[in-house]
Amino acid sequence: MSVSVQKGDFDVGAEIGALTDVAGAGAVASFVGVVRGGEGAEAIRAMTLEHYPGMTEKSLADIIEQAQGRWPLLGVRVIHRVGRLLPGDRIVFVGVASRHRGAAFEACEFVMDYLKTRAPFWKKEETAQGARWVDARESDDAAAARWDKGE
Amino acid sequence: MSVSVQKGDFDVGAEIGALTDVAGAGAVASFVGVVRGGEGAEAIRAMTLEHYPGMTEKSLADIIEQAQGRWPLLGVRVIHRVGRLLPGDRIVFVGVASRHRGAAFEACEFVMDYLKTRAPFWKKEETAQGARWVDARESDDAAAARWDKGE
Amino acid sequence: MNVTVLFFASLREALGVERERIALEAGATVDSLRALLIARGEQWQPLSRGSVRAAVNQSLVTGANMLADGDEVAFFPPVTGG
Amino acid sequence: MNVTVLFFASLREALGVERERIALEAGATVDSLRALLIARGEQWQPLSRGSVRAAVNQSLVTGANMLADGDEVAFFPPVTGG
Repeated sequence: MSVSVQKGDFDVGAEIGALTDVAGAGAVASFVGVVRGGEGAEAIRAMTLEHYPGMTEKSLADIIEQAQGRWPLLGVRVIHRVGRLLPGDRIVFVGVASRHRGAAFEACEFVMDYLKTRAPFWKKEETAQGARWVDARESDDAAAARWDKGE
Repeated sequence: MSVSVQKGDFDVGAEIGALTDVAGAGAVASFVGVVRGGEGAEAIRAMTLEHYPGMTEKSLADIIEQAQGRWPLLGVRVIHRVGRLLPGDRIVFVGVASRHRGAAFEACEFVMDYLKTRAPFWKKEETAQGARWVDARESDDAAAARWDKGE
Repeated sequence: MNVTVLFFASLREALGVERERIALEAGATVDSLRALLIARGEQWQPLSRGSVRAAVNQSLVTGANMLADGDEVAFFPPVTGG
Repeated sequence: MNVTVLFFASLREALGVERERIALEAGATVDSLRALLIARGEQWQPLSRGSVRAAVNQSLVTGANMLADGDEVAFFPPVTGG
Protein backbone atom coordinates (compact mmCIF):
# COMPACT_ATOMS: atom_id res chain seq x y z
CA MET A 1 0.00 0.00 0.00
CA SER A 2 1.85 3.11 -1.08
CA VAL A 3 1.26 6.71 -2.08
CA SER A 4 3.44 9.02 -4.18
CA VAL A 5 2.91 12.72 -4.90
CA GLN A 6 5.47 13.74 -7.49
CA LYS A 7 6.32 16.09 -10.36
CA GLY A 8 7.61 13.37 -12.66
CA ASP A 9 5.76 10.84 -14.80
CA PHE A 10 5.23 7.21 -13.78
CA ASP A 11 5.53 3.82 -15.51
CA VAL A 12 2.04 2.30 -15.72
CA GLY A 13 3.29 -1.11 -16.84
CA ALA A 14 5.74 -1.37 -13.94
CA GLU A 15 3.13 -0.25 -11.40
CA ILE A 16 0.55 -2.78 -12.58
CA GLY A 17 3.27 -5.43 -12.83
CA ALA A 18 4.11 -4.90 -9.14
CA LEU A 19 0.43 -5.37 -8.26
CA THR A 20 -0.04 -8.53 -10.34
CA ASP A 21 3.06 -9.98 -8.64
CA VAL A 22 1.51 -9.73 -5.15
CA ALA A 23 1.03 -13.26 -3.77
CA GLY A 24 -2.58 -14.41 -4.15
CA ALA A 25 -3.59 -11.63 -6.53
CA GLY A 26 -5.96 -12.77 -9.27
CA ALA A 27 -7.32 -9.38 -10.31
CA VAL A 28 -5.80 -5.93 -10.77
CA ALA A 29 -8.08 -3.01 -11.59
CA SER A 30 -6.47 0.30 -12.40
CA PHE A 31 -7.18 3.84 -13.49
CA VAL A 32 -5.09 6.40 -15.35
CA GLY A 33 -6.24 10.04 -15.60
CA VAL A 34 -4.90 12.17 -18.44
CA VAL A 35 -4.92 15.93 -19.24
CA ARG A 36 -7.52 16.43 -21.98
CA GLY A 37 -6.64 18.89 -24.72
CA GLY A 38 -9.92 20.02 -26.27
CA GLU A 39 -10.56 22.16 -29.35
CA GLY A 40 -10.76 25.84 -30.32
CA ALA A 41 -10.58 28.84 -27.97
CA GLU A 42 -11.34 26.61 -25.00
CA ALA A 43 -8.45 24.26 -25.82
CA ILE A 44 -6.23 23.63 -22.81
CA ARG A 45 -2.59 24.51 -23.47
CA ALA A 46 -1.34 23.39 -20.07
CA MET A 47 -2.54 22.63 -16.57
CA THR A 48 -0.89 23.37 -13.23
CA LEU A 49 -1.65 21.18 -10.24
CA GLU A 50 -1.26 22.81 -6.83
CA HIS A 51 -1.48 20.74 -3.67
CA TYR A 52 -1.19 20.99 0.12
CA PRO A 53 2.07 19.15 0.89
CA GLY A 54 1.73 16.83 3.84
CA MET A 55 -2.07 16.82 3.88
CA THR A 56 -2.06 15.35 0.37
CA GLU A 57 -0.14 12.23 1.40
CA LYS A 58 -2.11 11.97 4.66
CA SER A 59 -5.49 12.17 2.93
CA LEU A 60 -4.50 9.61 0.27
CA ALA A 61 -3.23 7.20 2.96
CA ASP A 62 -6.52 7.68 4.82
CA ILE A 63 -8.54 6.94 1.66
CA ILE A 64 -6.56 3.72 1.11
CA GLU A 65 -7.13 2.70 4.72
CA GLN A 66 -10.87 3.18 4.29
CA ALA A 67 -10.80 1.06 1.11
CA GLN A 68 -8.93 -1.70 2.97
CA GLY A 69 -11.64 -1.65 5.63
CA ARG A 70 -14.33 -2.22 3.00
CA TRP A 71 -12.75 -4.80 0.68
CA PRO A 72 -10.19 -7.63 1.03
CA LEU A 73 -7.32 -5.95 -0.82
CA LEU A 74 -3.85 -7.36 -1.45
CA GLY A 75 -2.24 -4.18 -2.81
CA VAL A 76 -3.11 -0.54 -3.46
CA ARG A 77 -0.97 2.03 -5.26
CA VAL A 78 -1.79 5.72 -5.71
CA ILE A 79 0.37 8.18 -7.66
CA HIS A 80 -0.63 11.80 -8.23
CA ARG A 81 1.44 14.31 -10.17
CA VAL A 82 1.78 18.00 -9.27
CA GLY A 83 3.21 21.00 -11.13
CA ARG A 84 2.74 21.92 -14.78
CA LEU A 85 1.36 19.29 -17.18
CA LEU A 86 0.54 19.31 -20.89
CA PRO A 87 -2.39 17.77 -22.80
CA GLY A 88 -1.93 14.01 -23.00
CA ASP A 89 0.19 13.90 -19.83
CA ARG A 90 -0.75 11.39 -17.16
CA ILE A 91 -2.07 12.99 -13.94
CA VAL A 92 -3.06 10.16 -11.64
CA PHE A 93 -2.71 6.40 -11.25
CA VAL A 94 -4.75 4.17 -8.94
CA GLY A 95 -4.16 0.42 -8.98
CA VAL A 96 -5.78 -2.21 -6.75
CA ALA A 97 -4.97 -5.93 -6.44
CA SER A 98 -7.39 -8.45 -4.94
CA ARG A 99 -8.23 -12.14 -5.28
CA HIS A 100 -11.35 -11.41 -7.32
CA ARG A 101 -12.32 -8.70 -9.74
CA GLY A 102 -15.41 -7.36 -7.94
CA ALA A 103 -13.40 -6.05 -4.98
CA ALA A 104 -10.62 -4.74 -7.22
CA PHE A 105 -13.00 -2.75 -9.45
CA GLU A 106 -15.06 -1.34 -6.58
CA ALA A 107 -12.07 -0.35 -4.47
CA CYS A 108 -10.34 1.30 -7.43
CA GLU A 109 -13.41 3.39 -8.24
CA PHE A 110 -13.92 4.19 -4.52
CA VAL A 111 -10.34 5.48 -4.20
CA MET A 112 -10.77 7.67 -7.31
CA ASP A 113 -14.12 9.05 -6.12
CA TYR A 114 -12.75 9.91 -2.68
CA LEU A 115 -9.50 11.29 -4.11
CA LYS A 116 -11.52 13.61 -6.38
CA THR A 117 -13.50 15.06 -3.49
CA ARG A 118 -11.15 14.83 -0.47
CA ALA A 119 -7.50 15.01 -1.48
CA PRO A 120 -6.19 18.62 -1.52
CA PHE A 121 -5.24 19.10 -5.18
CA TRP A 122 -6.36 22.04 -7.31
CA LYS A 123 -6.12 22.39 -11.10
CA LYS A 124 -5.50 25.62 -12.96
CA GLU A 125 -5.96 25.51 -16.73
CA GLU A 126 -4.23 27.69 -19.29
CA THR A 127 -6.24 28.44 -22.45
CA ALA A 128 -5.96 31.06 -25.21
CA GLN A 129 -8.27 33.19 -23.05
CA GLY A 130 -6.01 33.06 -20.01
CA ALA A 131 -5.62 30.97 -16.89
CA ARG A 132 -8.55 29.82 -14.75
CA TRP A 133 -9.04 27.59 -11.74
CA VAL A 134 -11.08 24.51 -12.54
CA ASP A 135 -14.46 24.40 -10.78
CA ALA A 136 -15.36 21.41 -8.65
CA ARG A 137 -17.95 19.18 -10.33
CA GLU A 138 -21.19 18.27 -8.59
CA SER A 139 -21.02 14.90 -10.36
CA ASP A 140 -17.85 14.15 -8.37
CA ASP A 141 -19.64 14.86 -5.08
CA ALA A 142 -22.48 12.60 -6.20
CA ALA A 143 -20.01 9.85 -7.16
CA ALA A 144 -18.35 9.99 -3.73
CA ALA A 145 -21.70 10.11 -1.92
CA ARG A 146 -22.73 6.76 -3.48
CA TRP A 147 -20.30 4.99 -1.15
CA ASP A 148 -21.94 6.44 1.96
CA LYS A 149 -25.38 4.98 1.23
CA GLY A 150 -26.69 2.41 3.62
CA GLU A 151 -24.05 3.00 6.27
CA MET B 1 -11.61 -1.07 -30.67
CA SER B 2 -9.69 -4.29 -31.04
CA VAL B 3 -9.63 -7.88 -29.84
CA SER B 4 -6.73 -10.33 -29.65
CA VAL B 5 -6.84 -14.00 -28.68
CA GLN B 6 -3.26 -15.20 -28.42
CA LYS B 7 -0.84 -17.64 -26.79
CA GLY B 8 1.77 -15.04 -25.93
CA ASP B 9 1.92 -12.47 -23.17
CA PHE B 10 1.04 -8.79 -23.66
CA ASP B 11 2.57 -5.46 -22.63
CA VAL B 12 0.17 -3.77 -20.19
CA GLY B 13 2.03 -0.44 -20.23
CA ALA B 14 1.96 -0.25 -24.03
CA GLU B 15 -1.72 -1.19 -24.19
CA ILE B 16 -2.76 1.45 -21.65
CA GLY B 17 -0.42 3.96 -23.32
CA ALA B 18 -2.24 3.44 -26.63
CA LEU B 19 -5.56 4.12 -24.87
CA THR B 20 -4.39 7.27 -23.05
CA ASP B 21 -3.11 8.57 -26.41
CA VAL B 22 -6.58 8.48 -28.01
CA ALA B 23 -7.69 12.05 -28.81
CA GLY B 24 -10.08 13.39 -26.16
CA ALA B 25 -9.40 10.62 -23.64
CA GLY B 26 -9.31 11.82 -20.04
CA ALA B 27 -9.82 8.48 -18.30
CA VAL B 28 -8.55 4.96 -18.89
CA ALA B 29 -9.87 2.13 -16.71
CA SER B 30 -8.29 -1.27 -17.10
CA PHE B 31 -8.28 -4.79 -15.74
CA VAL B 32 -5.62 -7.49 -15.69
CA GLY B 33 -6.50 -11.05 -14.67
CA VAL B 34 -3.72 -13.32 -13.38
CA VAL B 35 -3.40 -17.08 -12.69
CA ARG B 36 -3.58 -17.51 -8.90
CA GLY B 37 -1.23 -20.05 -7.39
CA GLY B 38 -2.70 -21.03 -4.04
CA GLU B 39 -1.26 -23.20 -1.27
CA GLY B 40 -0.97 -26.88 -0.33
CA ALA B 41 -2.52 -29.84 -2.17
CA GLU B 42 -4.95 -27.52 -3.94
CA ALA B 43 -2.12 -25.33 -5.26
CA ILE B 44 -2.41 -24.77 -8.99
CA ARG B 45 0.70 -25.83 -10.89
CA ALA B 46 -0.56 -24.74 -14.28
CA MET B 47 -3.72 -23.85 -16.14
CA THR B 48 -4.71 -24.60 -19.72
CA LEU B 49 -7.15 -22.31 -21.51
CA GLU B 50 -9.20 -23.91 -24.28
CA HIS B 51 -11.36 -21.78 -26.55
CA TYR B 52 -13.65 -21.94 -29.59
CA PRO B 53 -11.62 -20.27 -32.34
CA GLY B 54 -13.70 -17.88 -34.37
CA MET B 55 -16.57 -17.67 -31.90
CA THR B 56 -14.19 -16.27 -29.30
CA GLU B 57 -13.27 -13.25 -31.40
CA LYS B 58 -16.87 -12.83 -32.55
CA SER B 59 -18.27 -12.86 -29.01
CA LEU B 60 -15.64 -10.41 -27.72
CA ALA B 61 -16.35 -8.03 -30.63
CA ASP B 62 -20.06 -8.30 -29.85
CA ILE B 63 -19.46 -7.51 -26.16
CA ILE B 64 -17.43 -4.42 -27.12
CA GLU B 65 -20.20 -3.31 -29.48
CA GLN B 66 -22.73 -3.59 -26.66
CA ALA B 67 -20.49 -1.55 -24.37
CA GLN B 68 -20.17 1.15 -27.05
CA GLY B 69 -23.96 1.29 -27.26
CA ARG B 70 -24.21 1.94 -23.52
CA TRP B 71 -21.37 4.39 -22.86
CA PRO B 72 -19.54 7.08 -24.88
CA LEU B 73 -16.25 5.23 -25.35
CA LEU B 74 -13.17 6.45 -27.20
CA GLY B 75 -11.22 3.18 -27.17
CA VAL B 76 -11.63 -0.43 -26.05
CA ARG B 77 -8.96 -3.14 -26.07
CA VAL B 78 -9.47 -6.79 -25.10
CA ILE B 79 -6.69 -9.40 -25.02
CA HIS B 80 -7.25 -12.98 -23.86
CA ARG B 81 -4.56 -15.62 -23.73
CA VAL B 82 -5.07 -19.31 -24.56
CA GLY B 83 -2.92 -22.40 -24.05
CA ARG B 84 -0.91 -23.37 -20.97
CA LEU B 85 -0.23 -20.71 -18.31
CA LEU B 86 1.61 -20.77 -15.00
CA PRO B 87 0.75 -19.12 -11.64
CA GLY B 88 1.41 -15.39 -11.87
CA ASP B 89 0.92 -15.33 -15.66
CA ARG B 90 -1.43 -12.73 -17.08
CA ILE B 91 -4.62 -14.21 -18.60
CA VAL B 92 -6.73 -11.28 -19.73
CA PHE B 93 -6.54 -7.53 -20.32
CA VAL B 94 -9.48 -5.17 -20.76
CA GLY B 95 -8.83 -1.44 -21.18
CA VAL B 96 -11.37 1.30 -21.85
CA ALA B 97 -10.78 4.98 -22.68
CA SER B 98 -13.45 7.65 -22.26
CA ARG B 99 -13.67 11.37 -21.53
CA HIS B 100 -14.71 10.77 -17.92
CA ARG B 101 -13.97 8.06 -15.41
CA GLY B 102 -17.54 6.93 -14.69
CA ALA B 103 -18.06 5.57 -18.21
CA ALA B 104 -14.56 4.07 -18.34
CA PHE B 105 -14.99 2.16 -15.05
CA GLU B 106 -18.49 0.91 -15.82
CA ALA B 107 -17.69 -0.18 -19.36
CA CYS B 108 -14.51 -1.98 -18.25
CA GLU B 109 -16.40 -3.92 -15.57
CA PHE B 110 -19.26 -4.62 -18.01
CA VAL B 111 -16.87 -6.08 -20.60
CA MET B 112 -15.24 -8.31 -17.94
CA ASP B 113 -18.61 -9.48 -16.59
CA TYR B 114 -19.89 -10.34 -20.07
CA LEU B 115 -16.59 -11.93 -21.10
CA LYS B 116 -16.72 -14.17 -18.01
CA THR B 117 -20.19 -15.47 -18.86
CA ARG B 118 -20.42 -15.31 -22.68
CA ALA B 119 -17.01 -15.69 -24.33
CA PRO B 120 -16.19 -19.36 -25.09
CA PHE B 121 -13.09 -19.97 -22.96
CA TRP B 122 -12.66 -22.88 -20.57
CA LYS B 123 -10.00 -23.31 -17.88
CA LYS B 124 -8.46 -26.60 -16.84
CA GLU B 125 -6.31 -26.54 -13.69
CA GLU B 126 -3.43 -28.87 -12.89
CA THR B 127 -2.90 -29.57 -9.16
CA ALA B 128 -1.00 -32.25 -7.23
CA GLN B 129 -4.28 -34.22 -7.29
CA GLY B 130 -4.58 -34.15 -11.06
CA ALA B 131 -6.24 -32.01 -13.69
CA ARG B 132 -9.78 -30.68 -13.40
CA TRP B 133 -12.01 -28.38 -15.38
CA VAL B 134 -12.87 -25.20 -13.48
CA ASP B 135 -16.55 -24.89 -12.57
CA ALA B 136 -18.48 -21.81 -13.63
CA ARG B 137 -19.20 -19.49 -10.69
CA GLU B 138 -22.74 -18.39 -9.90
CA SER B 139 -21.28 -15.07 -8.75
CA ASP B 140 -20.17 -14.45 -12.34
CA ASP B 141 -23.71 -15.00 -13.63
CA ALA B 142 -24.99 -12.61 -10.96
CA ALA B 143 -22.38 -10.01 -11.92
CA ALA B 144 -23.39 -10.18 -15.58
CA ALA B 145 -27.10 -10.09 -14.75
CA ARG B 146 -26.70 -6.73 -12.96
CA TRP B 147 -26.31 -5.02 -16.33
CA ASP B 148 -29.67 -6.32 -17.57
CA LYS B 149 -31.69 -4.74 -14.78
CA GLY B 150 -34.13 -2.04 -15.75
CA GLU B 151 -33.98 -2.71 -19.45
CA MET C 1 -29.25 -31.39 -44.84
CA ASN C 2 -25.86 -31.69 -43.14
CA VAL C 3 -24.45 -29.85 -40.14
CA THR C 4 -21.08 -29.90 -38.41
CA VAL C 5 -21.25 -30.50 -34.65
CA LEU C 6 -18.44 -29.44 -32.32
CA PHE C 7 -17.87 -30.26 -28.63
CA PHE C 8 -15.61 -28.37 -26.23
CA ALA C 9 -13.80 -28.65 -22.89
CA SER C 10 -15.21 -31.09 -20.29
CA LEU C 11 -18.03 -32.08 -22.65
CA ARG C 12 -15.56 -32.95 -25.43
CA GLU C 13 -13.56 -35.08 -22.97
CA ALA C 14 -16.65 -36.78 -21.51
CA LEU C 15 -18.01 -37.66 -24.97
CA GLY C 16 -14.64 -38.55 -26.43
CA VAL C 17 -15.62 -36.68 -29.60
CA GLU C 18 -14.37 -33.34 -30.89
CA ARG C 19 -16.36 -32.87 -34.10
CA GLU C 20 -18.73 -34.78 -36.36
CA ARG C 21 -20.72 -34.28 -39.58
CA ILE C 22 -24.36 -35.27 -39.14
CA ALA C 23 -27.22 -35.60 -41.65
CA LEU C 24 -30.52 -34.17 -40.35
CA GLU C 25 -34.15 -34.03 -41.54
CA ALA C 26 -35.45 -30.63 -42.62
CA GLY C 27 -37.00 -28.79 -39.66
CA ALA C 28 -34.39 -29.95 -37.17
CA THR C 29 -33.66 -27.71 -34.20
CA VAL C 30 -30.79 -27.55 -31.71
CA ASP C 31 -32.98 -29.50 -29.26
CA SER C 32 -33.88 -32.20 -31.77
CA LEU C 33 -30.22 -32.62 -32.77
CA ARG C 34 -29.28 -32.90 -29.11
CA ALA C 35 -32.03 -35.50 -28.45
CA LEU C 36 -30.87 -37.51 -31.47
CA LEU C 37 -27.31 -37.61 -30.10
CA ILE C 38 -28.38 -38.49 -26.54
CA ALA C 39 -30.51 -41.37 -27.93
CA ARG C 40 -27.36 -43.00 -29.32
CA GLY C 41 -26.61 -44.51 -25.90
CA GLU C 42 -24.59 -44.35 -22.70
CA GLN C 43 -21.56 -42.52 -24.12
CA TRP C 44 -23.74 -39.55 -25.06
CA GLN C 45 -25.44 -38.98 -21.70
CA PRO C 46 -23.13 -36.09 -20.70
CA LEU C 47 -24.93 -34.06 -23.39
CA SER C 48 -28.15 -34.28 -21.34
CA ARG C 49 -26.75 -32.13 -18.51
CA GLY C 50 -28.88 -29.05 -17.92
CA SER C 51 -25.84 -26.80 -17.91
CA VAL C 52 -24.90 -27.59 -21.54
CA ARG C 53 -24.85 -24.47 -23.77
CA ALA C 54 -25.29 -24.35 -27.55
CA ALA C 55 -24.09 -22.05 -30.31
CA VAL C 56 -25.02 -22.01 -34.00
CA ASN C 57 -22.60 -20.43 -36.43
CA GLN C 58 -20.66 -19.10 -33.43
CA SER C 59 -23.51 -17.28 -31.70
CA LEU C 60 -25.17 -18.48 -28.49
CA VAL C 61 -28.68 -19.83 -29.15
CA THR C 62 -31.56 -21.51 -27.30
CA GLY C 63 -32.71 -25.04 -28.00
CA ALA C 64 -35.59 -23.92 -30.23
CA ASN C 65 -33.16 -22.50 -32.81
CA MET C 66 -33.88 -23.96 -36.30
CA LEU C 67 -30.96 -25.49 -38.16
CA ALA C 68 -30.06 -25.04 -41.83
CA ASP C 69 -27.81 -26.96 -44.20
CA GLY C 70 -24.15 -26.20 -43.54
CA ASP C 71 -24.67 -24.84 -40.02
CA GLU C 72 -21.89 -25.17 -37.47
CA VAL C 73 -23.45 -26.29 -34.18
CA ALA C 74 -21.42 -26.33 -30.95
CA PHE C 75 -22.21 -27.82 -27.55
CA PHE C 76 -20.15 -26.88 -24.47
CA PRO C 77 -20.25 -26.44 -20.69
CA PRO C 78 -20.66 -22.98 -19.06
CA VAL C 79 -17.70 -20.79 -19.97
CA THR C 80 -14.92 -20.06 -17.44
CA GLY C 81 -12.59 -17.59 -19.11
CA GLY C 82 -11.33 -14.24 -17.88
CA MET D 1 -2.20 31.02 21.70
CA ASN D 2 -0.82 31.14 18.16
CA VAL D 3 -1.85 29.28 15.02
CA THR D 4 -0.47 29.16 11.49
CA VAL D 5 -3.04 29.84 8.78
CA LEU D 6 -2.56 28.67 5.19
CA PHE D 7 -4.52 29.54 2.04
CA PHE D 8 -4.53 27.56 -1.22
CA ALA D 9 -5.36 27.82 -4.91
CA SER D 10 -8.01 30.38 -5.99
CA LEU D 11 -8.51 31.48 -2.37
CA ARG D 12 -4.80 32.17 -1.95
CA GLU D 13 -4.82 34.23 -5.15
CA ALA D 14 -8.00 36.14 -4.23
CA LEU D 15 -6.68 37.02 -0.76
CA GLY D 16 -3.15 37.70 -1.92
CA VAL D 17 -1.87 35.82 1.13
CA GLU D 18 -0.26 32.38 1.34
CA ARG D 19 0.38 31.96 5.06
CA GLU D 20 0.19 33.96 8.29
CA ARG D 21 0.83 33.52 12.03
CA ILE D 22 -2.15 34.71 14.09
CA ALA D 23 -2.61 35.15 17.86
CA LEU D 24 -6.00 33.92 19.10
CA GLU D 25 -7.94 33.97 22.39
CA ALA D 26 -8.37 30.63 24.14
CA GLY D 27 -11.59 28.91 23.01
CA ALA D 28 -11.22 29.98 19.39
CA THR D 29 -12.76 27.74 16.71
CA VAL D 30 -12.27 27.47 12.96
CA ASP D 31 -15.43 29.57 12.52
CA SER D 32 -14.30 32.29 14.95
CA LEU D 33 -10.89 32.49 13.26
CA ARG D 34 -12.59 32.77 9.89
CA ALA D 35 -14.94 35.53 11.17
CA LEU D 36 -11.97 37.42 12.61
CA LEU D 37 -10.21 37.34 9.23
CA ILE D 38 -13.33 38.35 7.25
CA ALA D 39 -13.83 41.34 9.65
CA ARG D 40 -10.50 42.78 8.55
CA GLY D 41 -12.12 44.29 5.46
CA GLU D 42 -12.76 44.07 1.73
CA GLN D 43 -9.64 42.07 0.83
CA TRP D 44 -10.80 39.20 3.04
CA GLN D 45 -14.32 38.76 1.66
CA PRO D 46 -13.41 35.78 -0.55
CA LEU D 47 -13.08 33.81 2.71
CA SER D 48 -16.83 34.24 3.30
CA ARG D 49 -17.77 32.06 0.29
CA GLY D 50 -19.92 29.13 1.34
CA SER D 51 -17.77 26.70 -0.65
CA VAL D 52 -14.62 27.36 1.44
CA ARG D 53 -13.27 24.21 3.14
CA ALA D 54 -11.10 24.04 6.24
CA ALA D 55 -8.47 21.63 7.57
CA VAL D 56 -6.75 21.58 10.97
CA ASN D 57 -3.40 19.82 11.20
CA GLN D 58 -4.01 18.44 7.71
CA SER D 59 -7.38 16.81 8.34
CA LEU D 60 -10.70 18.15 6.99
CA VAL D 61 -12.82 19.67 9.80
CA THR D 62 -16.10 21.53 10.28
CA GLY D 63 -16.31 25.13 11.49
CA ALA D 64 -17.04 24.12 15.09
CA ASN D 65 -13.59 22.51 15.46
CA MET D 66 -11.74 23.95 18.52
CA LEU D 67 -8.23 25.29 17.93
CA ALA D 68 -5.15 24.74 20.10
CA ASP D 69 -1.80 26.49 20.34
CA GLY D 70 0.46 25.57 17.45
CA ASP D 71 -2.33 24.28 15.18
CA GLU D 72 -1.93 24.50 11.42
CA VAL D 73 -5.22 25.77 9.96
CA ALA D 74 -5.84 25.75 6.20
CA PHE D 75 -8.62 27.33 4.14
CA PHE D 76 -9.15 26.36 0.50
CA PRO D 77 -11.76 25.97 -2.27
CA PRO D 78 -13.32 22.59 -3.16
CA VAL D 79 -10.62 20.24 -4.38
CA THR D 80 -10.27 19.41 -8.10
CA GLY D 81 -7.53 16.77 -8.36
CA GLY D 82 -7.57 13.37 -10.04
